[in-house]
Amino acid sequence: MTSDLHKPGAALAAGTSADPWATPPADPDGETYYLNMGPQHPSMHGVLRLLLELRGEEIVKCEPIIGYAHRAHEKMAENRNYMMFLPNTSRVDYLSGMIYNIAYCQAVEKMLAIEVPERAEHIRVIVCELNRVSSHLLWFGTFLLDLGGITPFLYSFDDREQILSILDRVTGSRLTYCYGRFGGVTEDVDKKFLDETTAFLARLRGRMAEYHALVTDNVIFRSRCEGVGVIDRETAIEYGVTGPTLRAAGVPYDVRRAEPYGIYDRFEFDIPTASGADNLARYYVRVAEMEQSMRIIEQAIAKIPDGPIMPEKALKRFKPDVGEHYFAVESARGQFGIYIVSDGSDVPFRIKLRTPSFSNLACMPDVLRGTMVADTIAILGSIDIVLPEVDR
Amino acid sequence: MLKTLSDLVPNVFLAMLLAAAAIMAFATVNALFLVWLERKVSARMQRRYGPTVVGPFGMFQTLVDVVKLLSKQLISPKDIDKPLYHLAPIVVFVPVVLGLSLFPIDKSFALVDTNVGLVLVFAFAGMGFIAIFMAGWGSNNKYALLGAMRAVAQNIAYEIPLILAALAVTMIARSMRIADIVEAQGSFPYILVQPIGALIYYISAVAETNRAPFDIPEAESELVAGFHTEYSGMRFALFFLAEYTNMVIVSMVATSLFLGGYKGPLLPGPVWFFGKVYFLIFVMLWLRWTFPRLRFDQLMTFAWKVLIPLALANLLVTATVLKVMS
Amino acid sequence: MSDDSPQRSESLQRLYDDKLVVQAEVRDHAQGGFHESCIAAAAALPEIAAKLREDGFYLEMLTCLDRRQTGEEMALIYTFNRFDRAHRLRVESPIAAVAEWRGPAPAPLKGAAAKKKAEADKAKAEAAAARAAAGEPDPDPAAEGASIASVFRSADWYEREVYDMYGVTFAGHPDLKRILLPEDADFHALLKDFGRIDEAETTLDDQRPS
Amino acid sequence: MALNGAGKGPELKEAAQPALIKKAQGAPGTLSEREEAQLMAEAEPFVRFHLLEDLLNAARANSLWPLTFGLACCAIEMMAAGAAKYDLDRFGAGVFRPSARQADVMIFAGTISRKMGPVIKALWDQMPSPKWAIAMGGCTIDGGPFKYPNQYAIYEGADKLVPVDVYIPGCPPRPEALINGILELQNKIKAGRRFKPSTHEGPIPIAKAERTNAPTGRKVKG
Repeated sequence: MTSDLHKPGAALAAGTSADPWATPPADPDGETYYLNMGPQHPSMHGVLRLLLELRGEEIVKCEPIIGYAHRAHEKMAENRNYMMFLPNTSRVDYLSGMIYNIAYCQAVEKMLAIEVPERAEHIRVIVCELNRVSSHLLWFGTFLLDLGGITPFLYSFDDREQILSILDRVTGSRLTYCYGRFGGVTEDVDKKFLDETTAFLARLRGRMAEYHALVTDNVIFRSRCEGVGVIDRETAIEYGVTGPTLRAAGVPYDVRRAEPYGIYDRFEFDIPTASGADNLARYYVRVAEMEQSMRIIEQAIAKIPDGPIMPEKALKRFKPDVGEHYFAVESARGQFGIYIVSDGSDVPFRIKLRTPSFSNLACMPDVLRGTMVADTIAILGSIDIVLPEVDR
Repeated sequence: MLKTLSDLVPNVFLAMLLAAAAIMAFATVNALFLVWLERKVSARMQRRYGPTVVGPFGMFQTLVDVVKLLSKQLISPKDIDKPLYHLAPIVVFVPVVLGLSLFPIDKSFALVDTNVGLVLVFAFAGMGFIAIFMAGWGSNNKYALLGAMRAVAQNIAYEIPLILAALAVTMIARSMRIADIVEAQGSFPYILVQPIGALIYYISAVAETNRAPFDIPEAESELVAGFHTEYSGMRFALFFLAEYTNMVIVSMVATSLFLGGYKGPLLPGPVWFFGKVYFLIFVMLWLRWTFPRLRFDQLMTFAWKVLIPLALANLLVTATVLKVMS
Repeated sequence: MSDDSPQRSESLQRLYDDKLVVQAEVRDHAQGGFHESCIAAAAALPEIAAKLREDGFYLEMLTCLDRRQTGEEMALIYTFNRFDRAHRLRVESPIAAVAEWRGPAPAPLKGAAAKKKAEADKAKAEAAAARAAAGEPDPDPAAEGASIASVFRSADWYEREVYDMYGVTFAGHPDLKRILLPEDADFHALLKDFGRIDEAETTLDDQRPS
Repeated sequence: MALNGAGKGPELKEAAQPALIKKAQGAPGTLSEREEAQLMAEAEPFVRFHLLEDLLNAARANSLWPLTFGLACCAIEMMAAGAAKYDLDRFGAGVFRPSARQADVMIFAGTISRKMGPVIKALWDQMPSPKWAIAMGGCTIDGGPFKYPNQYAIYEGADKLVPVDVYIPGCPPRPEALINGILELQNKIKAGRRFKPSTHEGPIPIAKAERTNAPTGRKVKG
């Protein structure tokens, strides 16, 4: 059961794993061949590896091979106390790190029944939704990059930088935020933050019109997206697909509505859905979601009260009661669930991270069958996966 | 009267040597300039600056890149098809250089002048894809092979509308000598007579040069680097050089056939000629940095079901009109 | 097990009536995030999953708990949920220990904690005895899980992950192999006696910046 | 380094480097002056083509094409560094090549898992020399936030797999830091694989950049 592989350098000395390029034997008829896509491939979103069996350019079989970004988050959680796991959370999914970070705080707060001050709740909503917008913007760019359009990628990064610098001022980091604390947030926001956010929303609205002109109405873009990569409701249930990918199949499932957490039940927002279940539908849903996030941010800014951002008594060391808790939030990619089991000590007995990309990626073998190589990239781009989140 | 190099230089070998030197110099300098231009133009379209550090406005950036590529290790992967792999970068470069020599840059000067100039240009252009297929096949890499297969299919498909569009022009000009075609364009360029032909030609030309949105043979996000995935150092640079020179050739053809070549008021011929050529190249860059990439089957559908019928119809209409008018 | 209020959902009641699950209880969602919970034998899982699939559930998560240190069995935790409304159903399935516990014995509890633990254990044992008396014995820990990948294809990867991390095998899985760790790894990473921090030469405190 | 006595020279030079540093700090047990001079002399190539070599090094330094290769979080910052606001292309390092055969520098952007290790070694071998490696972020320096006793999943540092030229701390490092790292690497290349004291004014040194970006009166709570 045990191995010395965990000793530093042992695996290296042993020559590490089996042949990393081992592919199955060729088809005896010579009709199909295997193509090893990844782990280093410009469109594999990091380190995904797809083992494709191709006939010409048509995919006969596809096997995603994951684990190249496995970083032992869950093992680390069992080895350190609740507070010390906090920095890990935003590194699970670095694109919506804030949402994950806050979600973990909220899960632990639920366990300990901690009241969060109103102001902190509003700040959390604002930063989480900003993070969602930035994640969708990055998706927008990389999706177009996968389709071969390079300029939209740089445009969206330009806008994303605005969000990052807004969040950077308050949280101190650009990507891997550790802003949440059990009971509140680390840092209060000032008027400048709110003003900058309002200004950014106005700017982004103007920019969205530009994006629509550049991308949405583009003939080539539409022909690459329409009817490609259909993930319908049945497939979604089969694989537990959530998030924009599910909503593009016409299912209005959003954890913010289904099981409202934080103060999301106080905001007015729609759950955008589309009916096509294809790449274009997912594109529409994400773009519409950015709009809804902006609505939520505006409401939160309008309503944000004055007051403390942490409870009176700050939590240092604590031991939750024996029990188990499941806490779900809507991340930018779908339902992110944290399953915490406590054995009464200050170290979690088990933290299972139910990450949306894991399920969303699992349906690839079904969805990719019969498509072309170029579509593979497009579909993979459209479902928006983050590999370290899949591998944890 | 049109003068060629052999008219100016009596010794034929000296003329050949001079022509080769001139073309090589032009091709290299032009590629250096174009790559820099592309990086600058794309940067400006993308709210960036592009190269700024090396030289004024970063102009020596590509020169530095080439020097670096020259000094890189040349890797020959295992299990390659050696002759094909090693020959491909040279073969890809030869035809584009030959093609360059055929264009009259002024009323009175062209390096080489033949009465089948247009045919030669297309013949040379066709050779480039043999080189790409050699590279793809010889590399023993599946991405390269896929890229090569795409390149060949694409080339065959787009060469037809390209030539059909040019054919309509030769019918009007009643010559295949490029200088004659330019001269035949009198006071107005053929783009006014042949607007559809010009459009078909330009679209096909972009596809011929493997540039986005038709860059599927080297589609970066799909096939890593396509047919030149396994090429390093100067061999890779030669593919790059060929691609950019190819852009110039198709733009020169377009300029000569549709835009009146060196003709233009006030300014001297070469200025007009190169001005038009670089404008067309700029449009190519513009297209590349604006559009996403087509899918392979869409690309083929577009060629066979849209461009070729359209080009045939254009040819038919042109022929009918010419017959009626004569 | 008394059928007291709050009312079980139809789906869970059906499973309970078919004698597929025991300890079918309604939980407070606001408290623990689960709407309902039950315990089932591993072999019954495919049937349960099929029934839930008919009712419109999807497999939300599958994981495993390694409780060998305290002398208990391991357990597979399935959660099912619905898209039309939130309804998180937790199904626990006991699994026999995949290997003998090699780590240290649990630290003895002291004072209030020990008392609390003893009370909880006692209550648990009494409840189990009561259920056994009522003809509803708790399922025995199974030697291996039963794959539900034929019902929910998402289970394919989840089961591979549990196999990878805990070494629990699943009968009927189409292709049970490692998913996250390298294929030649010879350990199961999330077992509590693997890679224990207290066995390491340095402790976390040594690594903290002073 | 083809002209530089291929291979052996640089390693020796780098070996000599720590000794020099120790010497400067007055640490005991360092080399004597004579030994040091001898070592440095051995490290010198047999024949030097100064001008040509400097020219090549300058070209190499100003044309560092990174491999399109992201491992985790840092990859996003690497992308950001290449994108509109930071624009690595200014320094000639913005040409991200997808194929290892055409890349000059491998930027390790993210955690290197045990499963990824062999792949990285293969990629490194595919790159034509001269080639360089930049370890971007804590994970590639020593495991960073994922380092803990008995960590089973990752390599604690990129230098366990390939020789690293420049280390950039941060989790993830800001794009400015990556740019600074690239400039440092340029300095190293220009100086013939040896670090000269930094001469470039740089866009903004990292420390200053962080200071200007940090909110005033920031206190970390909790």
